[in-house]
Amino acid sequence: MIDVLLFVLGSSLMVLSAVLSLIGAVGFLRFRNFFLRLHSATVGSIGGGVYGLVGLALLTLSLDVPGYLKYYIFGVAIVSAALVVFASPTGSHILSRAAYRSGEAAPRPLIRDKLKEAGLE
Amino acid sequence: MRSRGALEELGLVLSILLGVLLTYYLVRADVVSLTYGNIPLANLYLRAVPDPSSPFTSRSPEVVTSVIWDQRGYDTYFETSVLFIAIIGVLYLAGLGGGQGNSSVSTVIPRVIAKILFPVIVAVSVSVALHGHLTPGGGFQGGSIFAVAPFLYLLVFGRRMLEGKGFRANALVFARSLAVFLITVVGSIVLVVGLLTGVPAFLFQNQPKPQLSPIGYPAYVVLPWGGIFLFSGTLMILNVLEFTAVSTGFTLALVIIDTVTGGRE
Amino acid sequence: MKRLLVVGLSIALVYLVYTGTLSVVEVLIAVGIGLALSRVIGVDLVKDESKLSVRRFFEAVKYALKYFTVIEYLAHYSVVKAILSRDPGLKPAIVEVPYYVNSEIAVVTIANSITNTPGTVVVDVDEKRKKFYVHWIFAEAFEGEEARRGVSAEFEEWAKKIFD
Amino acid sequence: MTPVIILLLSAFSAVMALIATIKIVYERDVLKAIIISGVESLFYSIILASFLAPDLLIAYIAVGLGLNSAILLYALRGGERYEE
Amino acid sequence: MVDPSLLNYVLPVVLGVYGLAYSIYSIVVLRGPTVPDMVLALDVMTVDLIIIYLLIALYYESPMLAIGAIPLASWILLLDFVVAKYLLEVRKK
Amino acid sequence: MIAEALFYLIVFAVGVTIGVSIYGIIVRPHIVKKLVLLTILTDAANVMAVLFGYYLRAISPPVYPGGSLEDFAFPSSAQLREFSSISVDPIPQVLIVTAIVIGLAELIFLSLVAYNIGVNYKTLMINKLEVEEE
Repeated sequence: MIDVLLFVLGSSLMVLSAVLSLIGAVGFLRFRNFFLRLHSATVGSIGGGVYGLVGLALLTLSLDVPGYLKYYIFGVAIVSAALVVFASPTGSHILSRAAYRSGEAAPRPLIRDKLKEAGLE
Repeated sequence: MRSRGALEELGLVLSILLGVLLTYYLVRADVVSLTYGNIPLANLYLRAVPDPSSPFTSRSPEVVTSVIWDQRGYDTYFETSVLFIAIIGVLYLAGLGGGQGNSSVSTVIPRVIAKILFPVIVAVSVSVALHGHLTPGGGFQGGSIFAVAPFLYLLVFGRRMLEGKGFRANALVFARSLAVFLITVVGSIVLVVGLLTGVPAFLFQNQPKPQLSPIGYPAYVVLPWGGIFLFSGTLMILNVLEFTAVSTGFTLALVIIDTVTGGRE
Repeated sequence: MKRLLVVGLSIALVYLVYTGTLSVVEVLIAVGIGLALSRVIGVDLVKDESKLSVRRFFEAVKYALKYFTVIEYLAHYSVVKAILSRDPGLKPAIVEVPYYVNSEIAVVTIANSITNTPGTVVVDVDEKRKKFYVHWIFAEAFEGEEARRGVSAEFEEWAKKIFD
Repeated sequence: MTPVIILLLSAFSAVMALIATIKIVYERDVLKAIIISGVESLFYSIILASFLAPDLLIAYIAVGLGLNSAILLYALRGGERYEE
Repeated sequence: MVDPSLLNYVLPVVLGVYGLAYSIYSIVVLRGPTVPDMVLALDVMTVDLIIIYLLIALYYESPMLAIGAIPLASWILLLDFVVAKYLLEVRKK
Repeated sequence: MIAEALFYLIVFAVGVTIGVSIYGIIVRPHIVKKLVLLTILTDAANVMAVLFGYYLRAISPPVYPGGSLEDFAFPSSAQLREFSSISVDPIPQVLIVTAIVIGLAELIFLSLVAYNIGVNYKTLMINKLEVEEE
């Protein structure tokens, strides 16, 4: 019984997450500026990545396959979900900082810029 | 995009034509084919390498790594030497010295995250290298994964921190040379023993060969608490040595390149 | 000593998960590698040994559960609505958010929590004056306590409980 | 039997790799060319995964995505970024 | 225990949608007007690629194909760091 | 049928990639771009060699799968025959691992050479180099 529950939960998480990943991709096409795209990238990597990995782990745990395959994919999915949670925001942060400071991509539609007012260069 | 001359257009067309011809002959001569199975040579390797009763066995389920270190061991040794010589060349071109230690991408966030990621990468790379004879991977793959960890520290903290952790240039050169030397020793020790005792043996020989040579490395040890520990003769030893050589070599190359290109103002 | 064991065993756990087997030799190798690595860089990871306690660990688990269900759901909902609607109604601004925690890892926890919720991204950190500069897509306030209430107040509460 | 959807994914990746190569040849900004070559190694790594070569896959993600791009970017510091 | 043949209903759908997202991201990478855009799309593409690896491994029922997932996840940020370093330091000259 | 068409499409795309990257190496003047295209040429050739070893019935990588360590150490002959009928060809993969190592070594060396050219001659373009030397 609990297996069926896990299977349904895992597969619905995966489908939800795949749709979120698609929405993130659409956001990339719709937003016109790098600093706006950062947010849709977060949708793509957290909503589309971490939830999908957790769902995949739950789904694998419920299957009737040999143990080494099951627990291996479960462990790999959980550990890589944790790594994505640590690594992906750091990458976004350091990239946006470099883009702002080097002037490679200017945050054009902006109603107020406290960073410029602070004069932190 | 600037306008292209007629000659360049012709060149592009010719190169695409080259690709098309290549594909056509590969498909025509059945080099790439979906319907046939493996060629006999592939079947020979796939059946003989994991099979303990075969004369060409290496007692390892991983066909790729065992072909690399057993059946073509001599070749792989020289390929490692090519990497060694390339890094010596880099050292010669660079001339160590100069270069300031600090880094520009370092706020508090990458500093902490790099510290968290470093042990994960090292653990993964050691696992890849140690199980090269059981699962996909091996010395080279593990070494190139390992090189990412010091590179991360190099990017975030600069060269000083890396030197504080023990990754000094002299130590790296020493470890690398020692590993390459030990690969030679491991490869030739069976030959030396054979010469001394008067039985025939080969360079980079792993398991004993039934009609040709009666000596060789053992394939596994029986553990005192039951069960066996399979290390497939030379395969695991050579993987560990290659892991040392490649990881220190890449770290050295990255440190040198960072020093040379970062030191100029 | 406690630091050595905790860091070493967690590295050994990662090693065992990646290897995928659980024989005696593997466990021995894993513990050996974990202890050796934790001797080299354990000092970097855990500065203050007295903070390693079970209570803080359970607080972290509680925070992770709440973060990945409630907070992420709300943030994703607003950004997905903005992506899919015809007129997004964005008010992007870079706002100044102060923080009041001391340890490095607490700062990083807050910053990564901010970046991981869609809608807010930490662009820069001023470590001397203790300020985050956050690109906020639905900006309501620009500085001081109001901005902090909108962006990071809850994360900071949890980070204080877990790491400070 | 290999599922068709995996082959479809690999075929898409191969075609995108071809397009990326053509774009690299006509790209003026060499920094962009290096990043596109990183993407290209991602495309090829998906082909390697679906054609059952895990040994190469693991060497490839380390070398192609991590080290190659980094080394080329270091080399680019010696001179100008744009190609005339 | 759930019968693995049920996967035949779930996996093609998930793999298809992820493949679609992956293809849109790859088009964005090739098109993206500025350098940071391209690197950002590459990051998200990498996350998608991790899931696709695991799904392929589940499809073939061979754990060896999942071996690339953790290394790939642990240097999503490497290219970001390198490009950021280049942008910040070359501008200074 | 669909599978075969897709497979030949992959072979065609990789083959044309080889041709285009050779064209780029010859025509483009920037040294670093030449190096980028050189890595792409290597990658495409490697992938092409992996395609040689593939066939449609293959579902296993060239690693003998076993549940426990005893299975790894002592496989029977019948199991091996079955394994060799579902595994892909290992020989191209063996050759490619060697090729990747040598390619990386050569890239490290050449990139430092390119950097030194850029520092000493103040440019990385081949055509401007020739003008300066006259």
